[in-house]
Amino acid sequence: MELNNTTQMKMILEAALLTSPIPLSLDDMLRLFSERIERATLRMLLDELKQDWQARTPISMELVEVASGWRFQALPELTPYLSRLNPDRPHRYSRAAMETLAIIAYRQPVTRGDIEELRGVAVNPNTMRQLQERDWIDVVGQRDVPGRPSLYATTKTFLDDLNLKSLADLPAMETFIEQPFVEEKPLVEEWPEVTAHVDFLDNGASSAN
Amino acid sequence: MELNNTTQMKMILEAALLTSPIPLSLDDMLRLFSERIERATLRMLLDELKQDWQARTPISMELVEVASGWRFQALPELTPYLSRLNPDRPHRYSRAAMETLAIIAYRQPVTRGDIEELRGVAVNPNTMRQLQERDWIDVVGQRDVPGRPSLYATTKTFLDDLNLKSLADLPAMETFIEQPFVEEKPLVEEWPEVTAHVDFLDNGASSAN
Amino acid sequence: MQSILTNDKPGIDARIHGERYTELPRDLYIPPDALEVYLETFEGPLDLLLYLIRKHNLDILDIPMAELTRQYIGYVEKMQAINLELAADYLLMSAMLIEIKSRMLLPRPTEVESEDDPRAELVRRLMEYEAIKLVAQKLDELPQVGLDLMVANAYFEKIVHVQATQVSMEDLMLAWQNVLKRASHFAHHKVGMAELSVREHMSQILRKLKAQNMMEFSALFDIETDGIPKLIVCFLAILELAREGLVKITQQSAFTPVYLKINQS
Repeated sequence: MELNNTTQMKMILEAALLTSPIPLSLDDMLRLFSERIERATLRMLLDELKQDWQARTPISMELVEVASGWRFQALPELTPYLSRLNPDRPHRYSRAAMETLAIIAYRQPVTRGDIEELRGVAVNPNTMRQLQERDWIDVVGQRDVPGRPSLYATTKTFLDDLNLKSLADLPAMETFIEQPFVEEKPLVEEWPEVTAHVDFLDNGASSAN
Repeated sequence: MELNNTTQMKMILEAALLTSPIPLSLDDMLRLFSERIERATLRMLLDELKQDWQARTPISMELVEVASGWRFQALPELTPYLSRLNPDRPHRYSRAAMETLAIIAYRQPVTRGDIEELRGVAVNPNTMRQLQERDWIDVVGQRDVPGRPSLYATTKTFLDDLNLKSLADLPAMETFIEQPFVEEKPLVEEWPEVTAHVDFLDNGASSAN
Repeated sequence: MQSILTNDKPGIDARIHGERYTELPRDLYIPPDALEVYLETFEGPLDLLLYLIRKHNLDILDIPMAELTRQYIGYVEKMQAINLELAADYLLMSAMLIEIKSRMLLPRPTEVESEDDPRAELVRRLMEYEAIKLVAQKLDELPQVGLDLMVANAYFEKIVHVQATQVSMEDLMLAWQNVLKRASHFAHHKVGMAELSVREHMSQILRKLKAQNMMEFSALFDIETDGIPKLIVCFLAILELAREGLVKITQQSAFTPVYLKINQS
């Protein structure tokens, strides 16, 4: 290929910039050409190349100058699409979110108050929003008490995503009873007695406040 | 951005292909769009995109289909310029490695024993490791004979890296033909392999002193 | 013995007895000390045999075994003096060549079939090896990504939150365990497995009522497909909903249809 005109030099620059995983400095780019080129000429070529790409409609990539040099990058508007190709490691829900989800799954329909009472801490509104955005929980009604709080339940999507046919396929709670953390074996079967005990503890705690 | 027309879809494809360091399969590309797209539509868009780039003058990059999908690559004519940027490029493989690779490519799946029988010499374990690390060959099973030796085959990466769509695109294997004798060119090219042997000579020299 | 070889750049830069070689000699006549250097350039005995066949213009389909064997053993003997380890593969081939040669000397039966030619196996191997050798050169000539081909690798700013969070059954169980554990200290709630399917049906019934505002009691049951246990669970769910004040159950008069609606009061 003869480098007899600027168009061809721009094409070499374009190919170099599109194939480089790191920004190219002016010095890098000067090395591309066998003949000596002024830095001013190179800058001019880069500006032209930048404008050529801006002139395309619609635009997919833009030539930008960053700290260490020049690079082509996808338009920020395209990032959401491109990110679908390489999903980063899936996130895990926080323990709080998982516990909230577990309570809704096993105790539905429940209000936020129910969840807070069970977990002993306030529910982060973000957690509820997160689970609703995922379409794993939704509001199925209001409890008929003052304030008419929303009742939450799990959705079909939740079952689908966990590969369950129905809530009955959730692990049975009985399997937890044998766990070492449970001191009283009849935790579930004789719950009312435990409740009384909890009441006592709660009273103690609240009187201590 | 609204995906209301094919132009915009092409731009998303273009950005995805220009930013991906590995070829994108049709399945990868279907994931780019939120709405369902037919594979035929996608193929049509890719063909259009390919033609759009071919229509540019002069051309810097081309859209090609290789074994594991589609990718943009710089025109081969530009490589001499672009390689000035990275003087430390990967080395070519030794003749021993290339012969081993050829046997695996043309006779796959094969065991190390098969390769040794064909070449008449023991296979250097480093050669196999080298080719595996490059992700050009891998183990696809074991032959059902005593010792259950591993069966090797070439990978999609091997085809991608040689710009091939399938094994059928490999150069045809010729049967023995009477060729005029030429001084073995590889004698010189393969010189670096002597290195190990030089050590031996040096040792001999020093022990002789 | 003084042999220093350097090969920090492609090509030859060898010093043998103080003499510098930058190029291989035209012929395979080699100073004895450097012989192994050249033999190293052969990819084994088959490669050396092919070289000899080509070099001396021998007909591969009618190899003069005496000539080839003599040539071959000549090289191997020189090599043997220097590098026994390398010679092992080559020695095996020497033995094979001698064996073929001697078999050819034996008087043959009158009707000799070509398949019985003692050279057949050697010829087959040589031909197969040469085919591989040639195709390996062709492979090496193909353009390679990174060497001859540069692939696009431009930049885009990756964002992270697109991928949905993953939850496994185990995660959920673990979370529920924690809740139960803590509930034993805090909660007033009755937590029991028996209620689960009742609770599931409560959610389902609420959903149906939300969508349809008011439903006839019997419409909530799928009598034909639901088994008895499911019907009972469904009925219990309705009772529980009523008890918790979530639904209202109405009936105009005796024996008229019973209606359910969400309690809006």
